[in-house]
Amino acid sequence: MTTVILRTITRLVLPLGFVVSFAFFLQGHNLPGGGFIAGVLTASVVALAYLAYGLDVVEEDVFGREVETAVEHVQHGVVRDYQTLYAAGLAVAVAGGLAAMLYGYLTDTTIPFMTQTFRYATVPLFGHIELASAVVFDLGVYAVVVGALLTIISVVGAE
Amino acid sequence: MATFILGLPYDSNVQPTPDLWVLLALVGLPFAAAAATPLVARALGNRTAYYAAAVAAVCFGLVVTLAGTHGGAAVSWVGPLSVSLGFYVDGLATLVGALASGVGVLVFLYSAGYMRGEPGQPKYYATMLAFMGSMLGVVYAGDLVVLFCFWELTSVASFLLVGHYSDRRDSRYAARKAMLVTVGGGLFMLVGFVLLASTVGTYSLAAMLAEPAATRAAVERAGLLLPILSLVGIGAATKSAQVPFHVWLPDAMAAPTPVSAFLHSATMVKAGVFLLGRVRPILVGDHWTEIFVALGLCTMLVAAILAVCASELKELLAYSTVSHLGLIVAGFGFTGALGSETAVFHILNHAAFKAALFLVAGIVAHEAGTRAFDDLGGLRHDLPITAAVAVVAALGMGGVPPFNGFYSKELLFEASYEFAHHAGGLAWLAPVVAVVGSVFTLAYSLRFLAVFFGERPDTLGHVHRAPWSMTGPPVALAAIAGVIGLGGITAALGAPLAPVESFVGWVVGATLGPEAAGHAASFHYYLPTYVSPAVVMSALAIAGGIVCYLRWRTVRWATRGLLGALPVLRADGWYDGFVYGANHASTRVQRALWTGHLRTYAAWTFVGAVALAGFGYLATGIAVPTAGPTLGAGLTIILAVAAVAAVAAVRAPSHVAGVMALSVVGFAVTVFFVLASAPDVALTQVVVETVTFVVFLVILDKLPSYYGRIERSRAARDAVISVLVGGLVTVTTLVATDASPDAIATYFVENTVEQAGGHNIVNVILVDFRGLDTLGEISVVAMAAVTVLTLIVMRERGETP
Amino acid sequence: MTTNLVIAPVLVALVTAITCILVRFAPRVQRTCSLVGVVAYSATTFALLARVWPANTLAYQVGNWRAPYGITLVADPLSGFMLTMTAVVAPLTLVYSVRHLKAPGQRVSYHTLFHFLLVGSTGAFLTGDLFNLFVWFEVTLMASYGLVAFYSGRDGTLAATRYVVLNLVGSSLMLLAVGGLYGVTGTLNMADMARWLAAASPAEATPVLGLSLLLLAVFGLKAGLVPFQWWVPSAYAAAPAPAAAMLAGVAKKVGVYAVIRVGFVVFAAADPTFTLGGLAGDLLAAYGPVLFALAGASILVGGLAALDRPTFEETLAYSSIGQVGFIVLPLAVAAAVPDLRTVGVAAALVYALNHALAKPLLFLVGGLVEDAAGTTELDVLGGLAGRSPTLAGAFLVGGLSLVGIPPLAGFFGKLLVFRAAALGDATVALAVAVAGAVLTIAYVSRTWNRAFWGERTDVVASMGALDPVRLAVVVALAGCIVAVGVGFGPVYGFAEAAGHVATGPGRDAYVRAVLGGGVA
Amino acid sequence: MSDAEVVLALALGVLFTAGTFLVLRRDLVRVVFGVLVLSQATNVYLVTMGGIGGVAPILGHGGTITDPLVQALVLTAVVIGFATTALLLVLVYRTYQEHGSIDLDDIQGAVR
Repeated sequence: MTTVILRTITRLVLPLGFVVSFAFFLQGHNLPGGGFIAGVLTASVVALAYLAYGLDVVEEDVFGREVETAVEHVQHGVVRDYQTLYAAGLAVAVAGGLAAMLYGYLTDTTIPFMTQTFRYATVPLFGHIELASAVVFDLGVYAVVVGALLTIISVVGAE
Repeated sequence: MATFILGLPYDSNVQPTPDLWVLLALVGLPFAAAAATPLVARALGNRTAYYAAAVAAVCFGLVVTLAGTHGGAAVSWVGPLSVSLGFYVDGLATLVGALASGVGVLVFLYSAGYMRGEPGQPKYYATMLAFMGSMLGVVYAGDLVVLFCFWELTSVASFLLVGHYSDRRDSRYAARKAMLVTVGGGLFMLVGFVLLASTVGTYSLAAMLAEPAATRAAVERAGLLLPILSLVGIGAATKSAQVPFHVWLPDAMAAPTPVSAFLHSATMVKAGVFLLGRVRPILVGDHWTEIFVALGLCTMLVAAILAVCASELKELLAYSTVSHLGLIVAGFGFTGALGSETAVFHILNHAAFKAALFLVAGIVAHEAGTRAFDDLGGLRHDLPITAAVAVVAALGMGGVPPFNGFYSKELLFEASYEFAHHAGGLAWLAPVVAVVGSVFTLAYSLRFLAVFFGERPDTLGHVHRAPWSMTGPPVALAAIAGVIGLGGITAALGAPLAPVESFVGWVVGATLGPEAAGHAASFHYYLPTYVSPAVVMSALAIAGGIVCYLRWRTVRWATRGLLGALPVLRADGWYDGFVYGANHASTRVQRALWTGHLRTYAAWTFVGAVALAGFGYLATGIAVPTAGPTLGAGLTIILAVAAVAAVAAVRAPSHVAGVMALSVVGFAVTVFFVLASAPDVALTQVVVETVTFVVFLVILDKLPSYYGRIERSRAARDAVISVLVGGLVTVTTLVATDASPDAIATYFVENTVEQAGGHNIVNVILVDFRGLDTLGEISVVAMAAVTVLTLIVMRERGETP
Repeated sequence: MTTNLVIAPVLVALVTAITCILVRFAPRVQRTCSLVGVVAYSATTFALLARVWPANTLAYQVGNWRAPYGITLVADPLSGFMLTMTAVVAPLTLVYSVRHLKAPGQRVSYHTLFHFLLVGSTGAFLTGDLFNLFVWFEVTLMASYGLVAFYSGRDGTLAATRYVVLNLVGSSLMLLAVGGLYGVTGTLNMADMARWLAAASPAEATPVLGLSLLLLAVFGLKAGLVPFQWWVPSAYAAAPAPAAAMLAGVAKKVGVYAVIRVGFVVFAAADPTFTLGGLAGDLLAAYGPVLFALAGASILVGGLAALDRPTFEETLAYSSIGQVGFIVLPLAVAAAVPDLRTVGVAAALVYALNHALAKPLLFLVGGLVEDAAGTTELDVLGGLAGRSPTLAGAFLVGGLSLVGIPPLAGFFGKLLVFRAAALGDATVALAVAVAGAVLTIAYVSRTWNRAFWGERTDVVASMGALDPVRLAVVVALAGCIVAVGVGFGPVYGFAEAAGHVATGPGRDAYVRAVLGGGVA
Repeated sequence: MSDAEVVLALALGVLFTAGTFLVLRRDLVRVVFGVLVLSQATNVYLVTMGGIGGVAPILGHGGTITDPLVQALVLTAVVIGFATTALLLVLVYRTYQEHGSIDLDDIQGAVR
């Protein structure tokens, strides 16, 4: 019975959670939020799905894989992808910082690591919006948090 | 050397300065040769000894070429510290350098026979060569650091050589003992050197020796004379096995006999007395005399008694070496030329007769298969040449005229008599002790000789003739000893042995303090033809020695009884006591501190931090500000909630209750952040709290529900520590909130929008102003995941370190 | 003058760490990446060193935000010295690791953690910001947790748990101190804080000493000084041998470095006429007795405890506590006697260099023995010298360097420690140093006697062949120790240049380089 | 900002006292409780280092803005603490698996 309720709630919360975390991510530069909070929210929502359906079910139904132990999760299962996710997040964060340096080399100036910039652009429908390079970094933060948290939760959950 | 062979008087003004390259070659060659030894040994096998002997011979040649020179030569090493790779040549260096290389040649030749067929020869010869290089380095060092360098290397070489038979427990014990005593003593010496150098402003020994009076004055001004004297003295005493550091030398006899002959009689142990001679011009004075005369004579007597008690050849020789080193130390201790003459001449004499005797002992042990006195006797028939060598050398050791040891001992008597005559009072003990020591010396010398005479025990099997490679070197040494002895007779007849006198005079000149500098180069020795106090003392010593030998059993019974009553004389106790005591203390300290309980460790960490910070606050005498409450009601209430919940967590009867209490703390803290206008922090706090507690509950589910009952005494102790920490935090908060600096924060408020294009300043700081912090932070998050994975994956592997 | 070279070592290590996760399913590629990465790390470090040598201070404003608002990285001789040390030890240790650890362990995390350890220590050596220092500490620690817990067995889990708990306490204390310092001085930038202190009135600056000493306690925890030394033995014994080598050789030095950088560069800047309650001299003078107590206790406790340990690596771990005491002892003298600041810091650095070379060497020797013989129990070892003279020779070099036998690196370490104490008339410090040195002789000779000499035991007799690559690494470290000692002239010049940051003019140069002519 | 915050200081004192007392327990779970309390208290402390009483540091809302820097620092500290705590929890679990107990007095490693 509890499972049914939980699954129902999960179905409701899952999309909502993604939307909220997306909003938090986007507004971070101007309002409370940012990559970290968005990341934790996303991870929590997915964790909720695990709680409702179980890790193995997610593996089987969503990814069509057969995994049992924690180690198998690490090697073949979704944890493998989470690991890639946080590594990629780190890579994005560093790459964003390196881009400035690279731009410096191309233009023959010295621009330090992680120098950010921003532009205001006018986009149809949205009007006057701001494009900040720091968002790339924040995206990296988001990916790291989601990947790392889900890794830990999956591993603990699989025990 | 040509100067001495021609018998010309020494004159420092005409001496050229030494060539740096020759010195570098002299010191470097043995090390290079040592490095090449493994390869050479592969080609030469048992004949490696001749290679080593050749190297030593080349070194001896270089020593001879340097003998006509005087002064320093240096190349910069560590400029800012005024440390240079400096060398210094004078008489003393030449004497001990000639011993190191000359005895080296003979010992290597002897090794050809002694070590034949033994395993580990490459290691043996390499270490011996390295030792010779180190010894030459010590001798020719013109810089305190260089001297110390080679000094410690001789100790290391000695460690490796004493432990040559590393399978044997006694060898390992002896090696470690030698290392602990000599290297440990070296450290004291280093401190002395550092003090000396800091006072004088340079590590250059050559510079100090060029101006001994000024150096000494500087040291005295700094009030460091006695400390430096004592520290350097400890270095010398440990190396030269002076009482009470003589414990290591007898045990070091576990080394192969050539090692004993080379390191532990002729050279390494001479490094200590060499050092005294080296610094004597700078440091000699009243303190000097008190310390070293007492030390030397005490050692001479104690070790002579111990030698009488010895039951085998090498043990006897070891104690005898200690005793003679004591004689040399005492000689250097006396102020003035006479003391120096005693010491220098005895260094030479002792090297000749003692190395010869060790080699004799080696031959006996090698050919007869035993070194115990009780099993030996009448060997003159089996080993006639060896017996002849033993006679010359042992009588020299015993101080019987006209053998070489007699003359230096005569000088000691003369010096001690003059000293006593001059100082009076307790100083009269000096000649008395010298004579008593000499009595025992002659007694044990005769006992050593007895091995070759008298009845041949039946138990003794067939004794081989030793090969020439083994008899040759002691014969050479005995010949030198013999010639020096004969020189005394010819001198009495008006034809002194000029080269020896001139050479010794040169050496003595190098060890004189500024006040006695005029005496240089006028050294003479001869068989006395008239009665003087020294002659009377000699006569007493010889008569006493003969009587003692004739009453050997009684004497030995008495000395052994004395030793039984005063085991402190052997002094092994302090060393073993130190080692076992330290081991014991080690275990106790480790057990007492590392209890294995995390709370002990945490308690100390807390207490340490509180102590440090508290000390800081007290030292500056901060006034703890106590303004009235400024927080609004909301914040006050929410803080109270947090505090109460935290206390509830402490008192929680179960884990789950604890988690609930903690979540209240977390909730209160969140509200606090909201009220304190920190929306980002509050949001983060909420999500982090939630996830943490979910994980916590999942984990708790797998753990046993343990409700620790807290002992009253422990609770009280922990409460005290906790309150201390809480107090520290309270004080810190008060002083930190009391200040109102111009914080850099205003910059962010003013510049965020224009410069970084964001309105949420906190987020802009995180991703832009202080993005590097965030990069580190996400690295930590990623690593946490990596580590959690490691914990799980590696568990499955069951891999142990 | 800005050059991206300043941050390059951090980035190289970071990129390598990330790459090692991404390519983890291709072990061969991963190994290659890791090795190439560490070589690149050393190359960039040496390139940076060339720019810093002999006395340059390069400030690097990350994100192009001028100090004190952004985070500043600073490369000067002091950080250069620590980085060079790391750049020598890290590649050798990694080469050793590749042969030492089994393939799955390497794949799952070892390389990543190794490079993150480099990221953390390098960041800590370079940063000019107090809170950023906290972050790099945490990076270093997190990597260390992973390495200590690596084998995930009985010892690893317990050691890591203790290590984590103690360091979480440490982190709280550090934030307490850093936050307090921000509250009092209004800045986090070290140069800016030094500037503030130089201008502050005694009344304003009074809380700084307590806060700075709280910080010192945290640094003491990282460095493993008594009474914060508890985690050391079990952590080092549980970690894989090459990881222990890195922890003892590099990570521990981060704590010592922080004492020098924060204590001598920042807090010593306070007005010298500032008189404390009972103590004369500047703010740093109060560090004198404190550092002396910590160092002296470490030397004695560590040295004594190391004396009778049953295994090779336990002896080394306890010895580490004592050796760090030797590093800190001259700092105590330097703190107490303003004239000796350069001398004392230089002495500490030289000793740190010695320990950074000798201790990894010894841990790696232990690892080889463990791997070949299956144990490092001194009771069941014996006759190793006959089994492998090369290994024995390398151990002897490392051990004798710890003892302080010339002409090895350790000799100059001891000489300078003695010298600093002698110049400072610190008789008790001299006595403690000598006592500690005697204890060092005792435990080194004991280990040698029991493991390398003696009859060859069954365990040793049945030992497999020693891996030539790992043996070569050990020999290379021994070579470094000899080279540092024989060619000590330039090494000391470097250490002295690094020590200059602790003096007035040196500090001014640092502040100027960071803040650019005193604007702020 | 220039007045010492007595109430805050006392509350933090209590929180640290409680946290310390918990860290000194033999029950590993309580030790984790203690560490958590300490880090919560540290975060509260850190936020107040910039002073209390301004408006949230989001521009465009007017008023005196409270110190944003300390909030950024706290965020970093919270995340790092969070990651470390997560690891610690898994370590506690693994320690229990290896040693069969969470009573620190029972658990003994090879090296103490």
